[in-house]
Amino acid sequence: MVQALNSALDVMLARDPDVLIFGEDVGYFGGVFRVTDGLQKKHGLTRCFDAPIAEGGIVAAAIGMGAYGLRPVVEIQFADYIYPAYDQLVSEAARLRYRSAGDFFAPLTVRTPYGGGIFGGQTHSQSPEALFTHVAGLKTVVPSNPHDAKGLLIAAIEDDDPVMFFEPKRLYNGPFDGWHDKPVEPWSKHPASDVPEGHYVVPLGKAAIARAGADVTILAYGTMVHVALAAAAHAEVDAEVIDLRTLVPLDLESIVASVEKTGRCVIVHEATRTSGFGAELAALVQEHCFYALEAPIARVAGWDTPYPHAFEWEYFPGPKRVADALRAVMAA
Amino acid sequence: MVQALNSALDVMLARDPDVLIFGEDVGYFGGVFRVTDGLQKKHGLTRCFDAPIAEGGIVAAAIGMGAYGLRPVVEIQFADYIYPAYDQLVSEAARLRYRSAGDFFAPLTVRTPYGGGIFGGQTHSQSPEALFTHVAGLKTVVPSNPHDAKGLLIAAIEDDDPVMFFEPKRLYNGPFDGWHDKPVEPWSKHPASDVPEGHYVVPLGKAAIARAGADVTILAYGTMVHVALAAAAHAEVDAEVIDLRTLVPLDLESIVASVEKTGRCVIVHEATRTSGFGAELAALVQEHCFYALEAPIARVAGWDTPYPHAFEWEYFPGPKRVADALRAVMAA
Amino acid sequence: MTNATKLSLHVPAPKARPGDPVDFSPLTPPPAGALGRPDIAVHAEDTRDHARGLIRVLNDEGEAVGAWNPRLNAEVLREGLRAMMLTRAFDDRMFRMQRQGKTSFYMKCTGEEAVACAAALALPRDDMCFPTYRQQGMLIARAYPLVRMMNHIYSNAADPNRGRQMPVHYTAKAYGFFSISGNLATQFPQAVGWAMASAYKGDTRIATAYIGDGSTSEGDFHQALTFASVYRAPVILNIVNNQWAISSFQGFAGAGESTFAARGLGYGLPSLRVDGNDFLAVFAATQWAAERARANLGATVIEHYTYRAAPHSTSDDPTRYRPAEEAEKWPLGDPIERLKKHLIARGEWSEAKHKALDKQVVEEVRAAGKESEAIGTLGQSRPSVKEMFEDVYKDQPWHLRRQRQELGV
Amino acid sequence: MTNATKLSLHVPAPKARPGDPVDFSPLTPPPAGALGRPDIAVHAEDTRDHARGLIRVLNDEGEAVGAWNPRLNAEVLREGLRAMMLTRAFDDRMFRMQRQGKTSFYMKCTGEEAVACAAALALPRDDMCFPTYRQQGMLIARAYPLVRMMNHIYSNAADPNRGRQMPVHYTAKAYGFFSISGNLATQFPQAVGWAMASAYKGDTRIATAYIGDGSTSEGDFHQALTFASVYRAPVILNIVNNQWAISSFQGFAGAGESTFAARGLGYGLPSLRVDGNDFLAVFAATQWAAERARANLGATVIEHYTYRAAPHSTSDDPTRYRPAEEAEKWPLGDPIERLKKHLIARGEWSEAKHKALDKQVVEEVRAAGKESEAIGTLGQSRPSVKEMFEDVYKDQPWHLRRQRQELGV
Ligand SMILES: Cc1ncc(C[n+]2csc(CCOP(=O)(O)OP(=O)(O)O)c2C)c(N)n1
Ligand SMILES: Cc1ncc(C[n+]2csc(CCOP(=O)(O)OP(=O)(O)O)c2C)c(N)n1
Ligand SMILES: [Mg+2]
Ligand SMILES: [Mg+2]
Repeated sequence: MVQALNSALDVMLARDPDVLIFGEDVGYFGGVFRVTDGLQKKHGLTRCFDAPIAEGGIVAAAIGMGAYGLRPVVEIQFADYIYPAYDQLVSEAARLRYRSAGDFFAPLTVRTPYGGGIFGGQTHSQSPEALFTHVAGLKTVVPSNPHDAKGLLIAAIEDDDPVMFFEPKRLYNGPFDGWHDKPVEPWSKHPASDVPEGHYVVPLGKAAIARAGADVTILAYGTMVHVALAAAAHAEVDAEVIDLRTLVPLDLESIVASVEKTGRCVIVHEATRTSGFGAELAALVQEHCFYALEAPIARVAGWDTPYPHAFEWEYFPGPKRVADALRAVMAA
Repeated sequence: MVQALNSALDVMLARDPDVLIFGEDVGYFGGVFRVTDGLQKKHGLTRCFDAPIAEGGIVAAAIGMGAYGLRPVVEIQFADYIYPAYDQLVSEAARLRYRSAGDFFAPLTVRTPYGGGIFGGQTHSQSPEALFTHVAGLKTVVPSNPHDAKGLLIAAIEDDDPVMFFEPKRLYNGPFDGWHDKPVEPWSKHPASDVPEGHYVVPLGKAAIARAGADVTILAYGTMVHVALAAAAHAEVDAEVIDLRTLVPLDLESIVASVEKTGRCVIVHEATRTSGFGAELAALVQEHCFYALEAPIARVAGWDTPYPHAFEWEYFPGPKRVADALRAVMAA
Repeated sequence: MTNATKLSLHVPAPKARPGDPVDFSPLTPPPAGALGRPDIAVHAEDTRDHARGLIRVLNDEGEAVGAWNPRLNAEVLREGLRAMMLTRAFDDRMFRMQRQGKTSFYMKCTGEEAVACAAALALPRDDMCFPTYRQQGMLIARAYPLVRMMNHIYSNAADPNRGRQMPVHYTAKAYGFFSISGNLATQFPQAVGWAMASAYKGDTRIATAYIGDGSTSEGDFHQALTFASVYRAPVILNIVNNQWAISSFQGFAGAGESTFAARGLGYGLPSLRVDGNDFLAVFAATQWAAERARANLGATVIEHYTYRAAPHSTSDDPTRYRPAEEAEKWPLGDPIERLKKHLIARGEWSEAKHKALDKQVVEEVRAAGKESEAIGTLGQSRPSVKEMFEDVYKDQPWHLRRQRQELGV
Repeated sequence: MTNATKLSLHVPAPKARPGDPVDFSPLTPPPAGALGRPDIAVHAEDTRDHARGLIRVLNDEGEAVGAWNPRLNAEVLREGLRAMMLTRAFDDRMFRMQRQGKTSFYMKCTGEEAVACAAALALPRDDMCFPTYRQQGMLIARAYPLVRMMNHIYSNAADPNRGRQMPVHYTAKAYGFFSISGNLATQFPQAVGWAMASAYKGDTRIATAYIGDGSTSEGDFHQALTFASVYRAPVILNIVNNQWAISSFQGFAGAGESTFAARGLGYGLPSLRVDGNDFLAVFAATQWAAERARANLGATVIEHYTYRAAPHSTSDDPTRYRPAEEAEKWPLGDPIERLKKHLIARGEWSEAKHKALDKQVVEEVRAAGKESEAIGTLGQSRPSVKEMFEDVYKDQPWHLRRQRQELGV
């Protein structure tokens, strides 16, 4: 996935002189997760460069650049460190077009690795996506595989609205399905690791069916798509797994079609449960599929605690917990 | 309500030398909404004082003071300006006790006026409470009347956890029910304006039944409690109106008891709809009351746009919109 | 630690509160013309005196003196005078209109007109200014239609902001005027980003940003200076020190022990402190900073030392927290009076002409007012309610379309 | 704007990247003892030379010279030497343990030991330090049990943090050591708040805060200095300039055109720049700043000029972005070697004693290691899983109780 993201950036730097990249350690070094590796060397010092450790300043500068006419792509080193930029994102990036009636807008893309599973403890594991889905004016994207990651990132950069692009860091180097004590598979063995060269787009706002099924719908995104698949296999349930890909704007149509068909729904995310994006999904599903539902919608999520270092795998909503929920929903 | 809040602060300054108040313009001037009026004069320059315009610094200083052993109460002038303090609240105040295993904690109270209806446009009208309910470690409180405001604020100050205290600014001077073209009633005519002198507590985590009813449950907080009551009257529906008072920790028991009884539920808030706290409420209600529900849970909320100056009353989820939802839910 | 001093918390307080006598004597302004005008390639450290002193061009006699005299022709000065007078007349009318209930809110810049008007004339309008709500003078100096400003203030059917913003949050890209944010200080680092973009593209345009004294305390201020320093951004970073932030005097922004301009030195940014009520000084400093920026020498910090003679906004009553007579006693005088005196001293103006111009600008504002009010004041007319759902995104997503339908518009 | 200069974006770069020759000659350190020691009531402006120069006590011969010589007795110096050596030994072992998979993460402070160890001995432990992850020397100098540090690093059953934090995020209230945050810079303004609280209560205790060079770019840095200035908070604001922030050299924090210490002057805060590898200089500067704070004179900014000889963390490989030989060529030398030389020059130490001590500290660390590893390394033992749900709030609310039950613990 790292290579796919790198390729998306490479393609866009080559295609569009108005695209530039900056962030902490992304320049000479190529980023702590190596996503921008080689880009400074290839495209030049002013196309991909380091920034002061000031997430608010990074986003603010990107807004100014966007207002000038550029398409800045910034990296926030960990999603856990996005909060100092929260004001610039919520009050400024999200509202500029609206408040100026289109006189100004800022088409920035904010890339940031999120999620746990790397022993990062509470400050290198968070999934703050719901804090952005509540904000009108922002789009929120979460890829789950290399193919989508590249196509969605290109779509995000070309989009004229500010896009929050959450990269599941646990998927950077392989399709992790939550069985943490099994050996890690590399992406190369996964079909979605087939990443076309050059420019292509996976459109924002369109979900994908990661697995077709008849009995229950699982709504997931990012790392949890793989966990959902593993859980369905583990529970031996014929689940339809929907990979949302974009949270805002949401592909509600695909969700409703699936739940109308299955009559059951399990929602999975790694973020803390209360007021997580799963709440919005549950609210929407009951609103739109009330008469089709045969069981309460279940949410499997991170607990309402910080992400603890030593209890990472008890915190992580792994395949066993998801499988339990599937069984419970099927039994209801 | 302003006087009730002022009285809570006055009582606590007098009772506890470790309570102090600071924030923008709260000192000599007494705050832009007059909530701290007279407190500096009465209790002294170091008990209630002005702060630099730096919401992050204000909260950070309060955390440090809390760690020392004080009980700081800070004011963020408008909830719209809380985002510069978001990192200090989310990453620091909320986590200090957890990360230090109780070695340190910061019992601060953050007071902030929220909500629209005063022609404040997008930067003086927001309801960001859901952005805090997603954060483990914070408590979130929203009073709806003077009696509760005083008792809850005292409870918040005495609480050993950080508490977000959202004050519905449209209720500061009267029980506004959303009929914006009718004359404004003063609090003095309202039963809940009877505020005892001295110290008393309304416990955190306990909802109140604002109106008992049989046909449908309305979940609301802050200004929307009054709107819900007006809407029920307008729609001539025998609604049970639950005033949540505390969003986290939530009084789920009262909610479930009511919905189990009525079989119908309408949720009302002023915040933008997507990922608002209504989503969490809807998710919980369908989870816990699935088999009792006779209709989809409806949400009436602010639209997914910024709060616009000229369309304030089209944005505001007023009694007509709530009444429509009540009728729809009753008809379903 | 036996017998140690008991610590005590210092809470700053202004010299005078309502009822106290006003005494500005410790602020006796330094003489005009005293400070040199350094080369634009100056090292930050060598602007130390400029950051702690006060650059002044107009002396008490109304003469322009010293190295900072921008030697402007009378035409430009009269244009500046007119812009300041028009701004004041505009402010007066709109303040009254708010009092009459014709709009919800207004903010004046009385006493601070030189800060915005001089900069507006010193810079071409293809540079981009990132203003606060107190730089309306910039739009007016550049002949932005008053009617359009009013249409915005009234949120009427012709409001360029489509009824979405509170009054005084103008946006005017074609006039080099960035959309004003209600969130203090956020524009400061954005301006640096705009300037970085211009440099990145090999452009020649620069950015200029404004922030109030109180707002310098926000983290955004620091991030702006840091980025400006690191990337040598072609930007002018203006701090408008009008002594007050609503009810909080500048001591709560840390002005007690230093100057705001001096902050810039620590970032290696040449920094100037300017008599903000001296049109010529503001013009000259802006020109100097713009030259630096355009020569790829990077950013300059300018503190404009002035006084907020007006209430903070129509929601404010300053007599509750400061002596009413402070404004009159302000030692740097009134920017309009000072420029008028200078023009008269140069033989380029007269009391009679001034009076006539005063009448003319009031009339101009009144005419614009009538035109705008004919379209409608707040609540009388407004853009289509549909506009509430537009421009949230470039294209309206399905959920907003559905919400619009739900509202029935 | 015809024929105007085309702007260009300046992106700073360090002098040398891997493969380039290392040349620190422009950094030739000023002689020890050159700067005066001002009265603690000094005005910020009069510390200008201290903020731009470098306070040094130990000269090349190992003698303590000049006004800043703290004239410490040999006992204290040997204690400091031991603390630094023990810190280094501790770092070495824990780094190795991480490499052996016994924990997930570790961070060394090699080359920077004087910064924390000198301060730990210069201040009583009832003052409160708000550290970063690179002040482990402070705990070690105050004889915090190494076993307990290790238990935390291993997240084992005896972890004082209850398995909740990544390694090196110590908390030790009883040792005047605030809970370390993984979020950079947040502790800086918190320390100011703690100091304000102490002043508010008429206490005599002061606060001390640490921040890295890179982290000074955060808004929190500025807010800390602003609050410290406004309220004259009794706090020492330490900037540890170790030249690097992961792969970013200090130029990305704006160090190119000024010093970090000089930032303080703009806030009216007396500011010192100190040879951070000179134990005596760090001690003396800390003492001076503490005296000021305790005398109600407010905050001091201290920049500790040093070099991060180690990788940023166990996740980092500095040879990818800087020449490997930079550390050896660092002109301010090694803090342990320099203090050793001084003690020997004073006749208070010897090579033999040093060797013995070296062995002793390694042994001490090894013994602690064995003890801690017996309790368990990462994954071998850990606190009860119940602990995941504790301390989120003081009392566990119903929803966490239910979640705990759902997990079955
Ligand atoms: C982030 C933020 N915090 C608080 C406010 C509320 N507020 C509006 S204006 C103001 C005072 C600003 O003072 P200053 O920066 O000196 O500008 P001036 O009004 O004097 O021009 C405050 C506190 C705001 N708009 N934004
Ligand atoms: C708010 C925030 N942003 C980014 C990071 C990631 N990060 C961890 S350490 C570090 C470098 C810090 O450098 P510096 O402040 O110089 O301290 P040093 O490591 O050199 O001691 C970064 C960017 C973080 N922990 N917190
Ligand atoms: Mg001001
Ligand atoms: Mg560093």
